Amino acid sequence: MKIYVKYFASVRDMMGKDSEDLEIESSTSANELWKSLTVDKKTPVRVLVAVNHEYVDKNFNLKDGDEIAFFPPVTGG
Amino acid sequence: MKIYVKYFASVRDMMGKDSEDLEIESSTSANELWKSLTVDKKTPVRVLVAVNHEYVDKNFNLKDGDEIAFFPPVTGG
Amino acid sequence: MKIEIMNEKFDPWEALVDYKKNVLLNDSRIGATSVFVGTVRDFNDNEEVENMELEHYPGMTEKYLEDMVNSAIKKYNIIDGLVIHRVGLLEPTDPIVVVATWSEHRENAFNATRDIMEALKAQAPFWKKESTNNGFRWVKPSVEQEDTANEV
Amino acid sequence: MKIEIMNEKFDPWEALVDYKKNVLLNDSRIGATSVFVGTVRDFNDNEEVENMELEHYPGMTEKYLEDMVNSAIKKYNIIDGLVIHRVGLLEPTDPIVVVATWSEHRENAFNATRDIMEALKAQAPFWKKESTNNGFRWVKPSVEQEDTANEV
Repeated sequence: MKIYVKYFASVRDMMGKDSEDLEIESSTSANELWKSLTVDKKTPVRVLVAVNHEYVDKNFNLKDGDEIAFFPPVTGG
Repeated sequence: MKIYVKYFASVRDMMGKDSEDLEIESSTSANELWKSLTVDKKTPVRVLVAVNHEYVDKNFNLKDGDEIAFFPPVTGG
Repeated sequence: MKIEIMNEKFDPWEALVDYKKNVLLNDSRIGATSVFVGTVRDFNDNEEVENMELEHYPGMTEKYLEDMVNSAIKKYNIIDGLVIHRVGLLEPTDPIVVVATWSEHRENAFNATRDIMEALKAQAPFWKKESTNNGFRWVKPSVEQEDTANEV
Repeated sequence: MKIEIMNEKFDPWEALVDYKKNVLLNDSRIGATSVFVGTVRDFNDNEEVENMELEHYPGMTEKYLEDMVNSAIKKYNIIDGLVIHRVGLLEPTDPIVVVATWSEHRENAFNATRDIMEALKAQAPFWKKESTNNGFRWVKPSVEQEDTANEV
């Protein structure tokens, strides 16, 4: 299935890109995806995940067409 | 001794004047003064007292030249 | 600090912007501004309010407002504070009061503005008289004034 | 309600006055307005800040801000609310955010504006990057984010 991945702020810096479209196996979880994308990287302790503009649990199972985003803790205001 | 008395809001309405200068005996307390000023009046339950622009206890003893004010609970803001 | 009692209708936002521009200039320590504006409503205690008269105790009112802002400045490490309060004849939608504080961090500005408003409601000598269809009435205090030490 | 992400410098007070005049008109139920404005300081974590870049997650940020204002409207019986937040390149003294709520009574307006700011700091997807003498750095979150359920 196809998903859209977005990276923001320090996570984007680490990944070296701001987005990518990926083909992945169905019912991959957010956490499994993150591990596979960063298998060769030293990752920051705290990375948040949102799917379709909503925070989700790391065990959230992705569906075809989902937009998933990884980013550090927020610092607005 | 001479003192200056001020009345505000509903207390002024009740007293029928906004201020008066009075000759009183020394070491009269705020409360004694109020009782003597309203001896023939039905007074509201809650009347606050300030001397020289500062809230005081009802037993505060007046000095020559003091400005004393009587008024209802405040309703600003 | 600015403490002002206004006898004429005023624009709280304009007053704020003027003070910030002319007195605080571009103080770059400021990270947070907290502002409260109170306005006359057309309805109070189940009656329609046509207009309102506000009076104060000249001298005492200013002194207390100044003390309240100074307390907040000390307690919350505030950079500066402003209070402007109307007196005279007011109509619905007219501004009654603006309280503003400026600080480095938001927590302090929020707390300071709120404390000043609470102290103002509880202690600053202002009195409201409302005109309704049924004539006028002195407004009853909304803030519980537990401390009865100052009552005769 | 107004939620806006601005890429250009804006005047929070002008935006407020415009919204009040053009959308809330002279709503005479309004008794209380509570406003918070956050501005860029020239100093953070013991270092001088030259400027700051703010980015957000288009779509998700607006959705969360709208949800936050709607929650506050329901919880505190708020008449209306507004949030404007800057993104892009900001300099010290530039406004970052304005949050405003209008209500009948002051308690509700104070609580609503504060809740919205706290929710915004904790959840709205914005990120700050500061430029200092020592290069740039991503700002660390100041709000404790206890809930780690959304971490991978």
